[in-house]
Amino acid sequence: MKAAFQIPWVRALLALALVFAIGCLCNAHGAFFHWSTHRDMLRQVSVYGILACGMTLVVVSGGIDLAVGSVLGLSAVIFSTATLHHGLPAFLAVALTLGAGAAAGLASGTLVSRLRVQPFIATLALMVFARGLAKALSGGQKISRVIQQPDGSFSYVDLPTVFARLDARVLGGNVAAVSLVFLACVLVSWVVLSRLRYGRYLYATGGNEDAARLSGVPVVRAKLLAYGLCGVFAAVAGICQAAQEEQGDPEAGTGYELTAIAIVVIGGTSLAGGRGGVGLTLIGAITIGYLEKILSINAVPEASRLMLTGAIIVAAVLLQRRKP
Amino acid sequence: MKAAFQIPWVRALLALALVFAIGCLCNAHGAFFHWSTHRDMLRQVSVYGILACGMTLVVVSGGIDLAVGSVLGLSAVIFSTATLHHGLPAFLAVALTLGAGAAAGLASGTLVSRLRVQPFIATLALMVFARGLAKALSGGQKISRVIQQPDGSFSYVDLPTVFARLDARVLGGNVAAVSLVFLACVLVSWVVLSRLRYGRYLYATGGNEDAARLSGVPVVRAKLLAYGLCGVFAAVAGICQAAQEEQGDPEAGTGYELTAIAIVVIGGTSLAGGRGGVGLTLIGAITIGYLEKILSINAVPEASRLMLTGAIIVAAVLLQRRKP
Amino acid sequence: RHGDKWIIGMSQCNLGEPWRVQMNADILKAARAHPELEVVFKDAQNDTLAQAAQIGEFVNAEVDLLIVSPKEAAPLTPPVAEAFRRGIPVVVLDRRVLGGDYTQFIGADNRRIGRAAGEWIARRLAALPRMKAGGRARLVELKGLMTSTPGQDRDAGFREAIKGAPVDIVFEADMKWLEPEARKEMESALAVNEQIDLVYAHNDPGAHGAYLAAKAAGREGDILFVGIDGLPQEGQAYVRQRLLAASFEYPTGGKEAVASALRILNGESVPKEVALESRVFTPDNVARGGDSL
Amino acid sequence: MPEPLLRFARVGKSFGGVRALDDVSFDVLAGEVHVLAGENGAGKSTLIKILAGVHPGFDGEMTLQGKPLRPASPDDARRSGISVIHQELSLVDSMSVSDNIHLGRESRRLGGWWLDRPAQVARSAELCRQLNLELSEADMARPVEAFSLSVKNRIEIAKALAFEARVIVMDEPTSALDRPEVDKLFTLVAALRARGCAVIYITHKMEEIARVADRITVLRDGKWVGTAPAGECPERRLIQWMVGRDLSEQFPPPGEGRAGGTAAPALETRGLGVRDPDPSRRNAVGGVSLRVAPGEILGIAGLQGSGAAELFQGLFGSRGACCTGEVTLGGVPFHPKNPRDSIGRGLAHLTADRKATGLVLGMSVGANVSLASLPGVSPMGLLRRGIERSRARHWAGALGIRLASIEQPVGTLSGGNQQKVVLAKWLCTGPRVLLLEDPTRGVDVGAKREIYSLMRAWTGQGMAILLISSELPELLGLSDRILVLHRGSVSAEFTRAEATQEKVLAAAMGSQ
Ligand SMILES: Nc1ncnc2c1ncn2[C@@H]1O[C@H](COP(=O)(O)OP(=O)(O)OP(=O)(O)O)[C@@H](O)[C@H]1O
Ligand SMILES: Nc1ncnc2c1ncn2[C@@H]1O[C@H](COP(=O)(O)OP(=O)(O)OP(=O)(O)O)[C@@H](O)[C@H]1O
Ligand SMILES: [Mg+2]
Ligand SMILES: [Mg+2]
Repeated sequence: MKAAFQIPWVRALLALALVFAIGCLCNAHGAFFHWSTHRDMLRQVSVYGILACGMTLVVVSGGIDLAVGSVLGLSAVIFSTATLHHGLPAFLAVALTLGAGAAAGLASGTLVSRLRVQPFIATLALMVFARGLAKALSGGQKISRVIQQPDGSFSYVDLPTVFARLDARVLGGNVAAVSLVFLACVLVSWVVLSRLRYGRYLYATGGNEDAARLSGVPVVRAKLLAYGLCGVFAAVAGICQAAQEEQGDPEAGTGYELTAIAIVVIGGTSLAGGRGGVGLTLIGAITIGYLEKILSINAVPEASRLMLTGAIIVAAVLLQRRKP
Repeated sequence: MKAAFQIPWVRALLALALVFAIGCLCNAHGAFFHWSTHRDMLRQVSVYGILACGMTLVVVSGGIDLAVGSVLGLSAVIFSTATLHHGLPAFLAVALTLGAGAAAGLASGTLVSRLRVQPFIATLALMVFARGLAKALSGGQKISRVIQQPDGSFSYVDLPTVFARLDARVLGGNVAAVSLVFLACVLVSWVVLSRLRYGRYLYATGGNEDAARLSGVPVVRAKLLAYGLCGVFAAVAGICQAAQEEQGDPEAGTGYELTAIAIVVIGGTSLAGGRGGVGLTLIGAITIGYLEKILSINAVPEASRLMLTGAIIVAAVLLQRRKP
Repeated sequence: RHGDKWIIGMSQCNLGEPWRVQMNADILKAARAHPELEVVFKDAQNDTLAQAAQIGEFVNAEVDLLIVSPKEAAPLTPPVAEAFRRGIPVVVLDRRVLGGDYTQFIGADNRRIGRAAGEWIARRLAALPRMKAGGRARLVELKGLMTSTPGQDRDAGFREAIKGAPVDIVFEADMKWLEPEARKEMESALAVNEQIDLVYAHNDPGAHGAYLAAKAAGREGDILFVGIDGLPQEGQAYVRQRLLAASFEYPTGGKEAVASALRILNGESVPKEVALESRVFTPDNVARGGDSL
Repeated sequence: MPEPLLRFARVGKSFGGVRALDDVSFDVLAGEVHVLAGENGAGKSTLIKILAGVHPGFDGEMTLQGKPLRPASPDDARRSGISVIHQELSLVDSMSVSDNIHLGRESRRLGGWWLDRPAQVARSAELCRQLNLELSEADMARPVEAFSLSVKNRIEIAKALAFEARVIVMDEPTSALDRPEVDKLFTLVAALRARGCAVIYITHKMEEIARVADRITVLRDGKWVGTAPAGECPERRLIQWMVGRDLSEQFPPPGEGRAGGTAAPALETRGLGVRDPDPSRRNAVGGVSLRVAPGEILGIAGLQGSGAAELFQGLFGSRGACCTGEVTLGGVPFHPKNPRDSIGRGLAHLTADRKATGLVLGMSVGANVSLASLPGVSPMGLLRRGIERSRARHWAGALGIRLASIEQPVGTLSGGNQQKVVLAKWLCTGPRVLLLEDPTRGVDVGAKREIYSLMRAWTGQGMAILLISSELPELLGLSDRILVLHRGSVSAEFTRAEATQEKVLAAAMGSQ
């Protein structure tokens, strides 16, 4: 019994159980017990969760990526421009956006691995840069179905089906499509971390970079992979965000990086690197998702909501912290 | 010559020199060469710099403090309420505010040191909590000279002299008072880090916590000191901010934590802990200050400004990075 | 009807801005006068999708009426329409949604206010001695977040109005609605411009920040400051203190929303659109409550 | 003379201004154990790192089987058939045993991307069996941080043997191994030699050189001094080569100032137990009674898992208050609480793993030396750098630490010199009872002798020393009495006169 508490995901589930228990108590006249509440929770947390999947890879490799929120915004703009303004077919637009995300991730990765810049400052620089690029590409405007013509009049384009598909509900209306995208991202990162050789390289690089290098681990390539994939996930999140908002907002994703990191950490993955996993991140995402949902359905006023969020995060983390 | 580049502050000055050179080239019709530009730069960066002083202590001890921006906002509200609404004398209001800052810092410190919560998540929770508290105390409104009476009418109170004092210029109008406060904070942190036994404890704790503990270093107390002082500095920053805005804004300081960390890192202090110093932070603050000032006097549009900021930070960091 | 009370759900997109805090306060104040009303406030922390979910939550909780101050038009149109179709009257405040699936829209027109500000400014500057001598006025524009529609509208309306007037915009910067940013940008404007006649800021905190920068440089006497929003404890107070030459009210519509809500709940019909009147406050008229535009 | 397998020709390497290696040439033959010897900082590890592809930029050249060898990376070196056990462990603590053993050369399926874990676990278990490392398949999935330094050391060896190599380098592989484990390793080395591999073996232990060496190469100050067959190189000549002069008797005789049994013991325990932090596990130490007089060196012998290290940790309060039983320090009852408190009462504890628990690698030598005695160099909390520097200089001189400057980060010193810095740190606290765990780990012969005579000098002044050493000759040569631990309790006690290697070893293995 005692030994079970040593297992990371048991501890992570403990934190989730705490939040869930609060939800059962403060159920807002039973609203917490409707399936729709849980479905919406999962939908709301999906974009953060997708970012957190990529963040997990980077954190396991011993780094951190502050640029994910901005890359999300940039990707939302690129995807919307490609589909709405240029009428590109969905698969081309998706490929283009994922490519841009990968490029942004590889830029951070190159700075961190080859040029040995501290991850925090390298990705902070990229966070600022990508936001600027998003604003430059969009001209500071939201890219939506409403298109201003050169003569100042407005024209409307139809929303491509890919938007509706991603914003739809599937499985008999019980799950949002973006939630499936999130679960797919969890699966991909799980395969990378647990089933591929490069996953071992990520853990080794994060756990002890010198030892990894001496053991012949391609440390530089491992980090490039982590940041590159993180950029791709951020682009996926950007596409999902654009589909749900039906527009590409250059300000989208502002501040999301902190939530993504919080999800990773509350799951139990250590920011020191070399430990943790994406299963924990899934639990962390659901924990944060329920926390926000519970506060929202109970219409907790803003000030109290912030204080309760802080307090519950502390309680959840204390509950699941490693015994010294 | 080559050896000089090994010295951290020489490398930090290199980054500063790069930014300064850009300023000399893009001088906005000579505006960069007026003393007032440099004075204003120093005033603008002072609040961030004060936060960065406290952040340096925490980072050297191997931690990070995301709560400084919120504690700044909370302190601004407390200070303004105490002076403007309750008419407390300045020294009492200052003492009260610094006490609140210290309490917030010690709360983070306790979570991190005694309860062994990861610094990132502990201070993230406190960041959210302190912001909520600031909003609760202020009712979500700015605390200013204009006070709403129970009957809905407004009355005005005089601005206490402490506000004017802190927002004044001194030394023949050549330096802003808050800049002197900043320099005083640099001095205090320098004494702590370089001249006190506890400073050595901070470096040892950040460098190798196990070895430090086994050598009799009071690791818990050292961390409490670092976070506690960081909270006090955040309160000082909050007072300066309130004095300059002539009001206490519960939203003040939002996002400042990232700038404070960027200042610390661009100075050359490693987020891994155990290295660096507040002299580097001073150089880092001035570097960031000039960067913003140059973009501002040249009236660079927002999108380009962001992209240039990102690019210049990367260039500055590359210039000063440690050779492998 | 829940017992003897009407439950009104209020979905606010963001409480990080004083103006929106004021909107909630106005709604609360108006509703307090009617014991049969109970308002449940939620805020979406500036997140469009969170607000969409919130509207869904109100629908599930079967509120009697919904007041929504949406963050974005397009993404919030479907949830608002869904609520409306489910029979819940919806009052949309301040920013629009697309289509017509709502009960009433209440809002002021940022473009119109920007235009009014531009016209007022052009008139006020024409009275300057230098202008009478045939000179051109030098103007600083401190913009709100330019990726947001209010910022874009307050800029566009203003520029329409000053077109043709002998006015040069010598410095413009995005201060993102934030007072410290405005002060910083104004310091730069002062550093590169010997002569500034007027500062037009997209909100009152921005104008106040600019004023403080000019005061620190000892140049506040030479410059006029104009802001927008005109909240009683902010813009109006600054005008009373003669820090600002003018503040243009951007009404929150909170009071009007509650009034409409009462009428809707009592089965009366209401117009689809309510355009809020806004006022200008100057040192001369602020004591008597400003002049409508 | 057969064709050499590996040849170093005029190999050199500089770090900044420091010439770590200069013009080193010698051959290594297939099927030989080639010992590389030399003082601390002689450049042995640097040479090995060049061979291992860690320092791709170096002067001179190397050839392997006549073909030029210029490994650009550790991976590259490994592909050429070179396997290295590095001096500083290169394990990833948070990863499992089998992942560590296969790190960088995972069993691959599906085009090299997909991991084959069952195959890895099976192969790791097989390798561990060869090394007599009794780890179950379940242990293979546990992170290596769960194991002791000695087990980690053997995992490291298993990792180096996990693939077929032509040249196997061992840089001080036995520094944390006890006697039976060393024997096991030597059997393995013999097997490798028989297979035709070349083994390059670095050690500071004369005993081991005598046992395994076929040929010996000595480096001094980064330069090649000589290469000779082991038979032509008796210990005396070897030491002369390494140190550049003759050295006297290795273990200094016990001093006279030693107090008799009547004086109050410096440290005494009665029925001391140390609780394991995990309550489900057996206590590491149970019911140990010992006394050590001022001026006495009490040796504690025991194999891996005997509880000797835990005994020290318990006494020093490293894991908090976890002792049961009675302890008195200088006749006064003492309840170990935490290291800080223990240091204040005149206790010092030099741990076995200097990198993890001994040094703050990023801090200067001076700061490390004063770390445990900071209150002494900072009256009223104010740091006095003058005092700090002069103390550090004093100890650097007294212990013969080779350094460029007191301000140099301690991480840039060679391993042996780092060890001396740890010693200096503890001596600075002016301890009355010194707990030493492998105090000469990685220290060269010359310096070892200096440390031994210093230990005698300290005991002469009334200091009491408890000594754990994985080197039996050291334990026998230094201790006034020897206590043997087996599974957490005392299994035998010998006086200096009674103790022999055989008797101590037998008691340590638990046979009566
Ligand atoms: N990165 C470095 N920077 C500066 N000097 C270095 C560096 N690496 C090694 N040295 C110096 O080079 C010399 C050789 O060190 P090396 O560790 O190779 O010796 P060693 O024979 O292995 O010593 P030991 O027996 O203590 O392990 C030492 O004086 C050491 O301080
Ligand atoms: N070319 C280089 N320049 C500067 N530092 C280096 C260089 N190569 C390695 N180092 C660093 O110097 C340190 C010591 O180098 P090296 O690996 O040679 O140690 P060493 O001499 O074997 O010391 P020890 O015997 O203590 O292990 C390592 O931490 C390594 O990162
Ligand atoms: Mg060596
Ligand atoms: Mg060495």
